[in-house]
Amino acid sequence: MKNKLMLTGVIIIILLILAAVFAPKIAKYDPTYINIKEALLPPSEEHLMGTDMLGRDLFSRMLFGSRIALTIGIVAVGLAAVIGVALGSIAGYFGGKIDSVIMRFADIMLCFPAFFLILAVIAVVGPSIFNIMIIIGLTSWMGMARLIRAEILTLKTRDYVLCSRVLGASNFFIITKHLIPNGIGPVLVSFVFGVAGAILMEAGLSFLGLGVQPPDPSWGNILMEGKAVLGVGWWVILFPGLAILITVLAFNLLGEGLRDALNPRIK
Amino acid sequence: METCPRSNNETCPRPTRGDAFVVGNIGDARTLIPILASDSPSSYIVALVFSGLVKYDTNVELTGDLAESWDIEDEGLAIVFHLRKNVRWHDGHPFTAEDVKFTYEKLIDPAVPTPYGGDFKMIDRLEIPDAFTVKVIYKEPFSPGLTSWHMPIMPKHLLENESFVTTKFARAPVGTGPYKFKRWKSGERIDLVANEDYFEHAPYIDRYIYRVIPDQATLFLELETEGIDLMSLEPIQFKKLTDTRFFKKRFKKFKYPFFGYTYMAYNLKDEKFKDKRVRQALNYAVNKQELIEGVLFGLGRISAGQFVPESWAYNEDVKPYPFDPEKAKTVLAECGWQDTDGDDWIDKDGKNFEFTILTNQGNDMRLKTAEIIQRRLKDIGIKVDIRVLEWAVFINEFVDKKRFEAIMMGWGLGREPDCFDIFHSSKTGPGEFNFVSYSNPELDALLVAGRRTFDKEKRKQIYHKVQKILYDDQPYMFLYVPDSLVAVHSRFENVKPSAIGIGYNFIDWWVPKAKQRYRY
Amino acid sequence: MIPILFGITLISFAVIHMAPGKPTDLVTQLNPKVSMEAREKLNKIHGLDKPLYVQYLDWIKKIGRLDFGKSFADSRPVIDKIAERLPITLLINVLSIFIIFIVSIPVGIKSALRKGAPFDKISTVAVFIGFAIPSFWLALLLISFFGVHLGILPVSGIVSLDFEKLNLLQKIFDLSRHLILPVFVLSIGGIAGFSRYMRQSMLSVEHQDYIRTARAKGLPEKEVIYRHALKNALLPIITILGLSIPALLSGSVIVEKVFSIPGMGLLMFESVFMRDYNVIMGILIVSAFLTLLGNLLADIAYVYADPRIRYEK
Amino acid sequence: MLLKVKNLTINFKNDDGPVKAVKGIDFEINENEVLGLVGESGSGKTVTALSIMDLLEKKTCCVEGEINTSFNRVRGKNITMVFQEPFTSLNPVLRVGEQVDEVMLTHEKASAKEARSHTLELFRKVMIKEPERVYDSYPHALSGGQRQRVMLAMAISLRPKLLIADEPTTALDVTIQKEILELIMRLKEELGMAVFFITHDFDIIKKIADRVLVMKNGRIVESGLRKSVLSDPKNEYTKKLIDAVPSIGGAFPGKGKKTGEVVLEAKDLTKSFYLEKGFFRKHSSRISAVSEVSLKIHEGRTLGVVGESGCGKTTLARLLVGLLKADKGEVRCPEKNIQIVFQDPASSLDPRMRMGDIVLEGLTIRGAKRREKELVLREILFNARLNYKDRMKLPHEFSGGERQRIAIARSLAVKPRVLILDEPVSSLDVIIQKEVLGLLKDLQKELFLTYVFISHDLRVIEYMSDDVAVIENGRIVELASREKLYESPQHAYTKKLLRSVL
Repeated sequence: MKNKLMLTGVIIIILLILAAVFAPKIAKYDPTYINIKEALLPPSEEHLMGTDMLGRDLFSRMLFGSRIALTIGIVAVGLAAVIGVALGSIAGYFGGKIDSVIMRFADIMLCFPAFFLILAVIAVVGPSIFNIMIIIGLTSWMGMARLIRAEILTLKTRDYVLCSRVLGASNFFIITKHLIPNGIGPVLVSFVFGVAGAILMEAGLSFLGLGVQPPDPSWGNILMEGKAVLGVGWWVILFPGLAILITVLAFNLLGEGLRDALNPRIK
Repeated sequence: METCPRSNNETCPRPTRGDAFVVGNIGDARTLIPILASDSPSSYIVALVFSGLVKYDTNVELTGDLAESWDIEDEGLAIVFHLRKNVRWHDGHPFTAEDVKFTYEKLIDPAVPTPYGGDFKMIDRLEIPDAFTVKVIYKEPFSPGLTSWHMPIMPKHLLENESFVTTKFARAPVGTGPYKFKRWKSGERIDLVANEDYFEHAPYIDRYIYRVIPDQATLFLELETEGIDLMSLEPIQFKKLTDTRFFKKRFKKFKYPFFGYTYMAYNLKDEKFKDKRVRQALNYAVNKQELIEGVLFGLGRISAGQFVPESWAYNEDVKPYPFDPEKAKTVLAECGWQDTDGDDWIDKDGKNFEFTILTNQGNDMRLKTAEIIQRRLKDIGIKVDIRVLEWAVFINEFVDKKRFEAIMMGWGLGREPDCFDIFHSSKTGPGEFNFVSYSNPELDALLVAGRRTFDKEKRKQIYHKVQKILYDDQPYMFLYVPDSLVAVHSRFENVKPSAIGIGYNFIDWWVPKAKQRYRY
Repeated sequence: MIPILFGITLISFAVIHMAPGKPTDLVTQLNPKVSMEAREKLNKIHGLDKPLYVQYLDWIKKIGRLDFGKSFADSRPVIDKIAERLPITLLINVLSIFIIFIVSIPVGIKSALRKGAPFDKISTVAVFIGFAIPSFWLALLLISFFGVHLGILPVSGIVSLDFEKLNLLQKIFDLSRHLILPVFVLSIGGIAGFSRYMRQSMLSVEHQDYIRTARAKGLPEKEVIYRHALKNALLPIITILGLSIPALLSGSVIVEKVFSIPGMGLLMFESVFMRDYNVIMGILIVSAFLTLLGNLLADIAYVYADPRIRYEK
Repeated sequence: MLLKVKNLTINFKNDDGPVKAVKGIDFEINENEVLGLVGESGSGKTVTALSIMDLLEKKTCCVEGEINTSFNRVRGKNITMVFQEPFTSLNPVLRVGEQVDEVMLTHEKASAKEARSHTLELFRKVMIKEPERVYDSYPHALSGGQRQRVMLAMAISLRPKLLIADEPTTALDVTIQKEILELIMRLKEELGMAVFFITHDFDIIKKIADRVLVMKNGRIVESGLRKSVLSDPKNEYTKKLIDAVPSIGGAFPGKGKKTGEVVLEAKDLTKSFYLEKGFFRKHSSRISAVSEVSLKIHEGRTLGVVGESGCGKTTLARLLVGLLKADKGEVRCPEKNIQIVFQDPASSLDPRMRMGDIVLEGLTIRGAKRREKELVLREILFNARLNYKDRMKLPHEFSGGERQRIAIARSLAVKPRVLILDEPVSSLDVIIQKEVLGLLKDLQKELFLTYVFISHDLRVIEYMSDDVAVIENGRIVELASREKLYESPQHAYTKKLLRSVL
């Protein structure tokens, strides 16, 4: 059952990535092409998911939206992972003052509700795809830093690490040969869950009008625009919502599967 | 005073008192001190609680409000207002000329952060010969001065010892208007009740409730479920969402002209745009009707210059350019812009004709407009980029510092046609409003004359010329005048849209007893 | 504690003061009647013409006295604005925590006990969906179904217009009708997450030696589960609950926006649009403080619940 | 006859298909006897016990065969069980007293007051000092011995007919072990119950069992009266098992006099730790782990270091190899070439590295060439009795004994002169234990190594050492040659330790 769920997640993610990569090839229409005469057409053969209030083809917009969702999710969390792993392993390995300064900083960052902090930064720098990626990255590294630090704290007392040290290994050797390969598992899991979270976050921000700005299609801002036609254009609401749901679901399934695979005890 | 809407055979039903009127809006008011209120929610409430000396009637003519009448003296150098007697503040204190003087003093007080000081700085001094006469003496004749006295008057007895930054008055105002302030639940609602002693007559509707619903879609859902009685509609809502039988039974839709227009401004310091023929050519290349269809769903008109068609200053003879891309190409070719290298973009001196339109984030209509213009200009070989900027950055970094090629914006206008600040060549300093650096001595002279002339016919002549020159010079590409769109619950009687909107006769609106929804 | 509080103020301040524009820009807008001079005047009144570190020192001194400055939008003290919005947000959040608790714990226990049974499978699927569903989308669907289509629940706000005229019972009823949807939407992610944690926690406790001991004693299954397993399984939940407060507060921005609830989240949203920096900084600090408070409460609850920690103290 | 097991078969449903844990066994337990069940880990002992208690999860295993009793089997009342791990067998969030009360409350419908006084009486019976205080304590506040007494109190609460004791002393220190065993035997006499005693340790069987069952891979390979099994084992495996048990007083050839050079010397080694304690992590207390330890080890000899858990043995080992820095004193080792082998081979091998890479890690760190590494690998694997073909396998593919040999091989690959062995066989089954110890002895001869051998087990120490140091609370209380120490111990603590050996 578990494996099937994970497989479903993987397949959905692969399809999404394909859709994102080949969006220009698959999409029949330019996602920003406005055609007022065809506004708010229900789904049909011509327009698989109908058109929005400006007559833009929703299916094309959704395809290009998947690019934005995946890019933001992966880049933002990638940035968070780089910062988190760097700071977390430094803190965990060297301990002492460095550790307490880094972890105290992470504690402080964790005190802020993420959405509030992100909104505040957006208030300052303004919303854009680039800014959203950077902001989400800069405000979500703390969990991963804590994870890798905790891993390294236990790993560095493992007998094989001690042996390695007795055999004369350098810090660099120990970190790269023993600690990171053995400690990266939880970070990987957290990365996958993080992507799901970042996609939801981006959609939420765009939905509030503080994320990706029109005419760039993001699932969140398609939904925001769809809100205005709630009564007459159900398809403008339904498809982006489903897309977000399915994407986030897929990443969560993958994350859950990875976690089980890396931690056989909870089978 | 009011006319019966029915035909003569029927007896005209008498207005009944009672019920409440619930308005929904996405923003909360910020302050109810009239001279500080610059946002529209605050202005709605202020307009109901306070009165100015003058106001507009349905013909867009100035008429008395707190002032019964006025005289222009010394060839326009002075205005003498004769105030209504027996007007009382909501707390019972009598209204006098002292209050007008107090309001004036605050308007020009450097310690008061009011945005409305400008017109009042033209005043030399203000005298009050008696309790019900106010004499305003200007430094030089200043015709927009009279209009500026629609500024709501504030009670001296409550405010003279208060700091305008900290006073409680900002959230519990006392005025002379048709509704009295009752309560303000921040972010939620503002309650007003009818002022029984209002000097025109007591309003029929007992309560006015302003609800804050910060989301346009939720607001519309509230309207659909009759949670609110009035809201401004977006073009899509007006056209598409309100077409249901359910909706039509419960609501009446109104459409009336908006006083303002949307434009694309050129930086006239930019080499490309210096030649007025180029600007005219661009005007030929853009289909304004398409913009109105696409962006406004047909709910607007083509703008033919600085004034809206309802304004007395509007010149009927100025006709918008027709959509004629061929002519645009010809004119551009005359100016030396031609595709010489076969890359589909026209060029001159080896450089392609390309520019960037800047606009602010958060205004969909402007963005869509820019997108459609982008496509039309592509057809004649001009490459346009669009950049959306956060508002403060847009204004501070680009508009104020004149770091732009073209920008997409809109002006909201008053009824006074004076546009000295926008187009006079002396107003091009940083942060001033002639940011396109437009300069035309002929127009400068007309704008000055317009300000000094009081005779309406003469002013009309002046502003007709102003409009003609502006449209010919095209410092802006004038695009469209959108319509104001509202839905009002159908139980309200006597709702009559006019050139100045629908709210002007609110005190005469009423609901038949049987249809009243709020009864306590 | 003190360095954390200090860090919170520093980050809040730093985040806000990297801005290119001035917060007063939006107040003045591009109104032809507002001169450059008037704008300078506004900046001076709000102290925005001083150097940054002076502004920070001034600001932090005031914070000590709970003075977060004035809102640029309406010149009211920020603390007043937050104080009138906070109770609503707290109410919704506390209700959500309550709902999360009473739903997710039984669900988690039941699916752990019946691992692999239909209930477990259905709840697992529900949990995954609940975890992935965008709250704003769910809110829209619920509003249009219950509010517009069926017309049985209000669309927005927290009380009816005539709330004041109702008696106590009616007031409670009216408030509940308004709160059902927002609280549900705010809770959904938490319910999903906590059901999962509870299930996992219960499963891992199930295999502990002391559970075997309890069974070996011949205790009835119910007592094994509710007396021995549950207490231990709840321990990690307490910690996670403390950590989930920032997530709940984050969620209230969207929920309050969609349902037009005048709480702190909505205030944050509005302030962001208006660049009302003092309010933004105030909310950042208050929310961080709430998080700290939540963590502290969770720690205290943990100490109370886990004798091992009590002993060390 | 009290209990009769007939053709008991137990299958576990695993992801990779069913696993047979118990393959059709028959035995019986008579009234008032002690039946010992011996076997190595994984032989199916515990599963058998749990199936008698009916504690196996129905979902994951399938029990076939008959278990008949002469009485009405009521779990917790007339048939009870004591488990191996006293540290995890009590619920950490309930008071100890309450947990014992439950037995009475469940089976006798007694009032809380009655239950409490009954529990206090039980506590006295199992010789718990300060029963009132213990009653109100939480498990973590009790020592391992106390907890095991509490478990016993729980088990005898309602005078059971049969007590199943599953390795009840294995996790305890030797001195405590003996007390608990004696307690069980006394209770058995007092209450007239039968005891089904499960252990891996033939020494215990020798001491307490009336009859013995020997189990291997889910089958009973031998059964009979204690004496006959011990003195005349029929089965090969039983023989091996009995042989493998180290015993005190064996005659081991000594290495004669201390003649070689001193290869490792410690002077006045002292080390303390600061423990962070309490909710706000402010109060720290200083714990002295090793104080003023001085040692001298001559080339080619083995120094045994013996002590109970927490006495500072491990700290001493780490100080000697330089993993910890001493607060005071110094370690002198002329050639700076000391290696260490740890107790748990599962944790001392990086789970993601291949066996060959693990063994060669020291050379990799030293930057050795591939050819050189290849040569050393063949040689060292041969020495450590490991198969060269297995060099690409991952640690989890090896058995416990093999893993420990890999760990030893890794240390030897860098050609050390001194090897610190920190409980190298404690986690291994006896037969494997013997093999590894034999390997270590052979290696010592072949490679002329010097050992510091650390263990809690006096029997193993005697088998391995030339000289023995006894440690109590971080201090060496007695240091003497093996013969002298075992024959005429001087210090009271040494005597106590020796007495507790069964």
